[in-house]
Amino acid sequence: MRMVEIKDFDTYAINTWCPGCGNFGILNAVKQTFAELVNEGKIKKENIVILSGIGCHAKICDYINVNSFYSLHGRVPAPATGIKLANPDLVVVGFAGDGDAYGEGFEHLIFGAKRNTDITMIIHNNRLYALTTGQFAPTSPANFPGRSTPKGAPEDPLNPIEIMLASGATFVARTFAGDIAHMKKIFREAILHKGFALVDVLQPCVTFLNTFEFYRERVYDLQEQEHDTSNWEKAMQKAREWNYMDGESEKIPVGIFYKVNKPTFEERVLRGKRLCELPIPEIKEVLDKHK
Amino acid sequence: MRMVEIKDFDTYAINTWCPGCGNFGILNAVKQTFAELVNEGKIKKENIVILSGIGCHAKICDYINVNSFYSLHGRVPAPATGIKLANPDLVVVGFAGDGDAYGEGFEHLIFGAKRNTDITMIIHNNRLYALTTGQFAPTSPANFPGRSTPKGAPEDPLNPIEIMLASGATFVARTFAGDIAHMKKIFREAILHKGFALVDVLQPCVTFLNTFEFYRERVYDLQEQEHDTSNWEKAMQKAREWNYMDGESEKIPVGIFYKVNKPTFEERVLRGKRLCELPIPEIKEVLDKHK
Amino acid sequence: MLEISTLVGGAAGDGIKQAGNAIARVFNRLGYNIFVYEDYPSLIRGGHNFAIIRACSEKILSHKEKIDILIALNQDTIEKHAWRLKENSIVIFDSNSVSTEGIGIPMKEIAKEKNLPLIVRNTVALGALGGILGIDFEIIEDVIRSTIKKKLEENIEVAEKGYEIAEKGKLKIEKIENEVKPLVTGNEAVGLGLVKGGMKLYIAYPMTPASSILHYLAAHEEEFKIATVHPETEIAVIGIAEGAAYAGIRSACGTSGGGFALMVEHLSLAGQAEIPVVIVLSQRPGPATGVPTYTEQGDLFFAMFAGHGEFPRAVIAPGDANEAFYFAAEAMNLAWKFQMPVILLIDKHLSESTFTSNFDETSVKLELPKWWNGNGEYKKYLFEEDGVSPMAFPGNPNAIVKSNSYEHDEYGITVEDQDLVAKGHEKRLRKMKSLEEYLKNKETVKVYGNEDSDIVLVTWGSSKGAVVEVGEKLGLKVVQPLYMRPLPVWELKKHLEGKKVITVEVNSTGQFGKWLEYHGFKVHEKVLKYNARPFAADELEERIRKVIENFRR
Amino acid sequence: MLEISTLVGGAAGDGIKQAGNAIARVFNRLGYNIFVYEDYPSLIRGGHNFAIIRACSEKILSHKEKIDILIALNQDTIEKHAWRLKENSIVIFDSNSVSTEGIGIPMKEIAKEKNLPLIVRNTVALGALGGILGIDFEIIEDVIRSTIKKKLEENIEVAEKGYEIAEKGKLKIEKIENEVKPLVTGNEAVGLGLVKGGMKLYIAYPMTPASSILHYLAAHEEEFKIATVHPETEIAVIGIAEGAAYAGIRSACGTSGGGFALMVEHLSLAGQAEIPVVIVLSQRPGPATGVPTYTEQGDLFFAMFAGHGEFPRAVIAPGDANEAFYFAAEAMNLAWKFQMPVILLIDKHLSESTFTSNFDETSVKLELPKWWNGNGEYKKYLFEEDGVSPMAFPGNPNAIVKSNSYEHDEYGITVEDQDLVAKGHEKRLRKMKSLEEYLKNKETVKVYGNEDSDIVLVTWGSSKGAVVEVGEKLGLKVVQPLYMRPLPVWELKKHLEGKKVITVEVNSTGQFGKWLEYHGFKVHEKVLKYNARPFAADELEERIRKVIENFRR
Ligand SMILES: Cc1ncc(C[n+]2csc(CCOP(=O)(O)OP(=O)(O)O)c2C)c(N)n1
Ligand SMILES: Cc1ncc(C[n+]2csc(CCOP(=O)(O)OP(=O)(O)O)c2C)c(N)n1
Ligand code: SF4
Ligand code: SF4
Ligand SMILES: [Mg+2]
Ligand SMILES: [Mg+2]
Repeated sequence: MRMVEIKDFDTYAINTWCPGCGNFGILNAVKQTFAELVNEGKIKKENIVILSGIGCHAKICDYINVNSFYSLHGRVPAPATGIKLANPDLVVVGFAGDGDAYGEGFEHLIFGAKRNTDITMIIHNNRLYALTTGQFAPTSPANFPGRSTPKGAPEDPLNPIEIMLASGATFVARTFAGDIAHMKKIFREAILHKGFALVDVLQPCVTFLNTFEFYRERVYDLQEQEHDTSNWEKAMQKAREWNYMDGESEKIPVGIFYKVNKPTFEERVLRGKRLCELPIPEIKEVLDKHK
Repeated sequence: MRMVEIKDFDTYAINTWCPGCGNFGILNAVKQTFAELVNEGKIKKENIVILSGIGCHAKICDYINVNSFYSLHGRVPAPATGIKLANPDLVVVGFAGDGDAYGEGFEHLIFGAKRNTDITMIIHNNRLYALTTGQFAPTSPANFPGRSTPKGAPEDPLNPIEIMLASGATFVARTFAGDIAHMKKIFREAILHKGFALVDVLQPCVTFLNTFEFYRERVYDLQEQEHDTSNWEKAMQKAREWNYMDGESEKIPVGIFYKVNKPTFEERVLRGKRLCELPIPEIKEVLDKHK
Repeated sequence: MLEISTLVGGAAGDGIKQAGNAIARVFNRLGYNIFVYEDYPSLIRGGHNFAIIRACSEKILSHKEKIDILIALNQDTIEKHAWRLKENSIVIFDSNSVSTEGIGIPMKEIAKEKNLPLIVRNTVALGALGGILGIDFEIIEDVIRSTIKKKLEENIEVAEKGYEIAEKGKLKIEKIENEVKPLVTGNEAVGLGLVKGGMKLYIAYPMTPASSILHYLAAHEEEFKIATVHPETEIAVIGIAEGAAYAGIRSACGTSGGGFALMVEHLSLAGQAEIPVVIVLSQRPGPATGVPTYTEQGDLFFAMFAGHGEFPRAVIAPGDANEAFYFAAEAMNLAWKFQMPVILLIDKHLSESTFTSNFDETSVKLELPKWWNGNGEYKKYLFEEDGVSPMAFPGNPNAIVKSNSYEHDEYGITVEDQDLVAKGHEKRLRKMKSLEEYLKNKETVKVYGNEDSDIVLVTWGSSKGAVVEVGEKLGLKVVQPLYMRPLPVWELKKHLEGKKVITVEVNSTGQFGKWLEYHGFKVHEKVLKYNARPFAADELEERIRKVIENFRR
Repeated sequence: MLEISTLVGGAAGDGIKQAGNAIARVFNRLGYNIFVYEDYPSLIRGGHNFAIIRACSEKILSHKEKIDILIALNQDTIEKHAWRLKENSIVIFDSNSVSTEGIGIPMKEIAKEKNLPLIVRNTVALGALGGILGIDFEIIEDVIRSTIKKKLEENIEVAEKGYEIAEKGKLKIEKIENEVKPLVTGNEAVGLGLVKGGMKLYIAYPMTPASSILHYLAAHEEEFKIATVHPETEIAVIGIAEGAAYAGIRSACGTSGGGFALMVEHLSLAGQAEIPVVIVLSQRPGPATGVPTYTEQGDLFFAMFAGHGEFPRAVIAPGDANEAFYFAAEAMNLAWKFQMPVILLIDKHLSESTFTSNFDETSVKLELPKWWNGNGEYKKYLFEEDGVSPMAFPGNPNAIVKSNSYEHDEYGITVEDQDLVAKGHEKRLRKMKSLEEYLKNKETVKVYGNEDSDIVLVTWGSSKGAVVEVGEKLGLKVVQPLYMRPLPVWELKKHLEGKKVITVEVNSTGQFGKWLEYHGFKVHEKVLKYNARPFAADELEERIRKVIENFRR
């Protein structure tokens, strides 16, 4: 079999992200991860399906030459679930913004975690609504003066890692769009994880909230420490080291917070059936019971 | 001033809950709590506004003779927020089902907690969709065979206490519909709490999931133990003592898990304004800047 | 024509629905055609439930207000339904709970004697009914065996008790030599039709009156070779359905007005991304929560125009269980043939009423969509003449399948360019044209009654049952379009031009009548009902007679 | 008639919008009437943005395709817009980035010299334009002072540089003795109108092209004496608005198609619970995500029929900034007068275009709703003749205010009873009648042009601008209904009967034309555009001329 190259994942679409945007790093890391997994025989290119919400991040669907479902703002986990149920062979990777996944459609994310649907959710967390020109988002720093809240957001940020842990996610990780090697490591693990995987990517938005420096100074890798990823309490403790309220804490853990194995939603729903292969049944017998 | 009596809170609506339903206990406890708070001068009857979602629980709006907003399935926190912003004097108490609050509209609940809107949410958690004849709900015991999942729900329950804690709720409690005295204590504290208060009421549904016995044997009061309600980690630990997976654990803590003070959403949004008292402004000056 | 209407009433929790079903089965086995109307408030115990089981030697699709037999499990039933009794009507009642005249049976006592829960009173009543009708007890026993699981033998015993006590053969009923056909509710018929239309995944969030589609399909997952999912919200419901369709399997979902409202953004996505999805919209009285367990045909315009932007869709309104079966399958086929959303618009009265059905599963064919032939590069949105692009699915090593909610080029890549935007619009509009052309060769309008009558009753959906009966009885022509959008104007013209048109529907603004008017048809009278109850045949007859008198005056 | 159109183009991030605004202000101060069209793709940096600033001695409400001055900050701009140039048109360009003929200004160099970010090139261009037009530099300086905050003095310096270099007075422009009026976008006008209509709380979730209403109101909370909220979803948006209205304050929300789709369930709630709420729906091309930063009038039917069940509403479609102001206030008044949802239906082209406005804030009166007189027991849903029940709010010691999404009695307690259900429907329908009666005494249709022409152009919303101009120029009659629902048929009849009707709108199916036809009007020709761009006056003129020629043939 021919090895795939990174450029096999390119499309002809013109990239319209701002020069320097953290999304470029994510895009590169994703393409490289896909290429490596395909070349290692771990996944097939034709089985990859990516999805996105709506926002700057979402353009990634146009930029990767694989099956894609460019969905609606906030809704990625729902069609992703349908895709997985329809064909469990598919490798389903959803990209979503923070406004998308932690705002408009947070509930779908929580239920994805609760159910342990075997999908990977990669959140481009630039901590604001970028494509709509910079409003505050659920993870914006407190008092962030977005265009909808010029005097500062009247809400403190939420900590998605915490909520994902509380929701039963079986794989919870964070990475940083400024570190391609780390992203690749995490994306790879997340995709290979059987079950719901959440990856919160700290993504600087050079236009509205350039956090490259901020993160670079603060991130440290959990996996370079002794972190037990099977211990929920420890994971929660690490999650709470930094609560997205800028400046309050010195260090920001990245890496895998938590990882366990559990039956997936598809397994429990389908109980071994492969829907696309099932014939149309005769209904005569059932109808007879209606007499 | 005339003291109010419980019967002042009655309406002429015929109660259509099943005989023996846990909702009766909740109704009584709520009326008593309101009466006491009014008689103590802590709140005014005319300032009470209750809301409900849609479901068996929701009929409570018809059964209490106070201002009410019988809303839509899952949506209670949204109009509750609007009511509070419009008139911060109002005492806003939302009643919701578990299907309602932890299912259809979970996101609103999480954002209510995140924002610390000063409303009280009382969840009639019967762990199923009752009014629609008994389907599984987000907190149903695992494998619960509801009408939509006759072979058993393919999902494990979520733990709302855990998620509310992770979402930043400033008051998180649980009580049991079989214990009026305890409910009253908790409802009272929740209503008087300035900020977002979540009360998960373990509500037996005698028709579809009669849990009176089950709970009676298992509940114990956190406040009768040494539980530090200001300690988030301890609260989380207690929350995780029982994860809604029946039978796995012997004891179920009720009482206040967590309580802290924080500025409320209205305070941060309104910054001292009282919207209903503000005049219509002249816009001439602003228009001049458009020249 | 032989016919007999039985009303069984009691409180929620008394098993009225089950009783109605059992009674229907008894008449069914006697060779009668059946229609069962269910009436119950939104509560779980108490209140007042009733079912009217109409049995007839002829084909029927509706109930009547007046009844021949009243079975009362509580006093309420007598009070509420006395007006329905005709001179010779028989009243059967639980003499331990009800005081009235007629045939009293100590149902409670019988239950208590056997230490059985009170719900078995309905089985006692069934036995008593059997006795009064002079039916062999075997039939009663057989029906009980086919409907009751718990305490089966005890149920048979108490039924026998009722059978024995009741005045035997007081209203002796003739057996009819008819093939015994299945009794199905509209919702069951929808479920069966979807299955025969190739549906593999049904997704729904509970909402009366659509819930029982989910319950029925979930209970028969194995027999039907499907999976069912009940997710967190209706938004997730349709999102999952769309994901599944994109990945290559036929999916459908069902809901009522409020849930449909939540699906509207995704409906528009199905339009733009050209995703085949079937939505069963079972109407109930609105607005908002409305009157959840009753009926109305008030969402017609909403179903036809829901969704931002302009995109093709089909809205199909079957009027009885046979049509529900056939058009559920057809909805599935059309969705895939044209890669568009299809709405199957029904209502509580169709969803939850029971019909003698005679649909033939072989009448439904799985129509294959336009598949990609595998040549060259795959373009998900190839701008074809007929607007329909060939399909391929993820997992195909030769195709990259890019679905997009933005305006897009043929490959599915986002565009904003003015020419491509216009082309996208035109492509989608061409599908609407193709659908119309396709339907021109199909049965889109049904006609009943007296073709030559100068008066035409036009109706749609569940109102069909009463209207057809009345029309036939009064010698009028009856016209029932099956498609709401596209409206089969080409057919309707043939039937309505030059006639006096009376529209009949269950809503307060006469939406369908307006829809006809909007298409240039003259509507002379609109007969409406909007108290959350459907038309009964006898009630409607009176109303139509009055209208005609006015015409003739 | 004096007129001059300037196009300024560059990449996103070059400050094209700001440049357009500054240029508009310059012409404004010279006494001209202004219309600015903004065109930009959905991205933050790069791509191609442009603004056409048309200035005219007469009142104008639209742009033209052809231009007099082209200001190019990049090469793209030249390539994309060369076709717009007329024989005498002038091209001003950054000679450091663009190679073409015309007036080159080393904008980049000037910026770099001062160590300023490249965005100040737009100020250089402004200065250059001032020079070419032969305007006093004070005017330029003044405009800069009123629009720029950061590095103000430096900006003035570079503008002066541009001013100096440019060939002075090459296209000398006359000053007009006109009062200088405010320049407002449609969205700003809506915001201002809502404020004058008594709105105290504006809730919105960002969505182009409605977002700038939120931005504008949020930025002026103190001046406008309001609060603004940006919550988690559009569902929360309308829920909050409804809660606030129930509790006694006027609230409004704004969104575009996808967000509106999510509000539909709550829209129906507003119908049933009779909650006054104003929803600003600013359309963009659909379906689904569509073409988010461009324009279309494709949601007309959706806005008119969204929501399950039958309930009254008003759908109002202003066509310019003055009307946006006036009808935003009127929407607020009507919502409260009739306790119903009111949809203000606009589109990107109205929302984001800039107009010379001359609205008078005293023209807007706060109309008081029907208040409860405090006598007797309060009934929130008192079944009044006109359908409108007196209002009271929580906090009133004499009233208990029960709002309900179920069908309910006068007190607001849930009912399922058939008579009360029918009464509820009738009450709500009476409100629709009352609204219609009320509107019969209001201006609901505007008429322009030659009243006697046998050809009428009928249009709605933002298309008005181009249509009125063309109609007046060609001596045709122009009719613009302001209300879509209820459609002012009574007025339209006066204006359309016996005429040749041409509808003009920006969508692919001619929805408004159909809406007219549905009401029995004959539409002879539908002029449509659906490439996500609005009509320009000159472009439309060509199309209308052709249609007329065909008529005359
Ligand atoms: C239902 C709906 N509401 C609003 C929008 C408008 N919208 C488009 S992108 C976006 C913000 C996206 O923010 P985020 O998800 O964080 O993505 P980013 O642009 O930051 O990558 C919004 C609100 C939409 N497309 N759909
Ligand atoms: C949008 C929407 N979807 C579905 C329904 C139907 N529905 C009514 S009550 C209910 C279940 C309520 O369950 P829960 O909130 O737990 O209340 P309970 O009846 O158990 O008290 C549902 C799904 C609805 N009214 N609205
Ligand atoms: S606005 Fe921010 S997130 Fe969007 S492309 Fe630019 S830098 Fe990236
Ligand atoms: S069904 Fe359950 S929750 Fe509903 S009233 Fe009956 S016992 Fe209570
Ligand atoms: Mg973001
Ligand atoms: Mg419940």
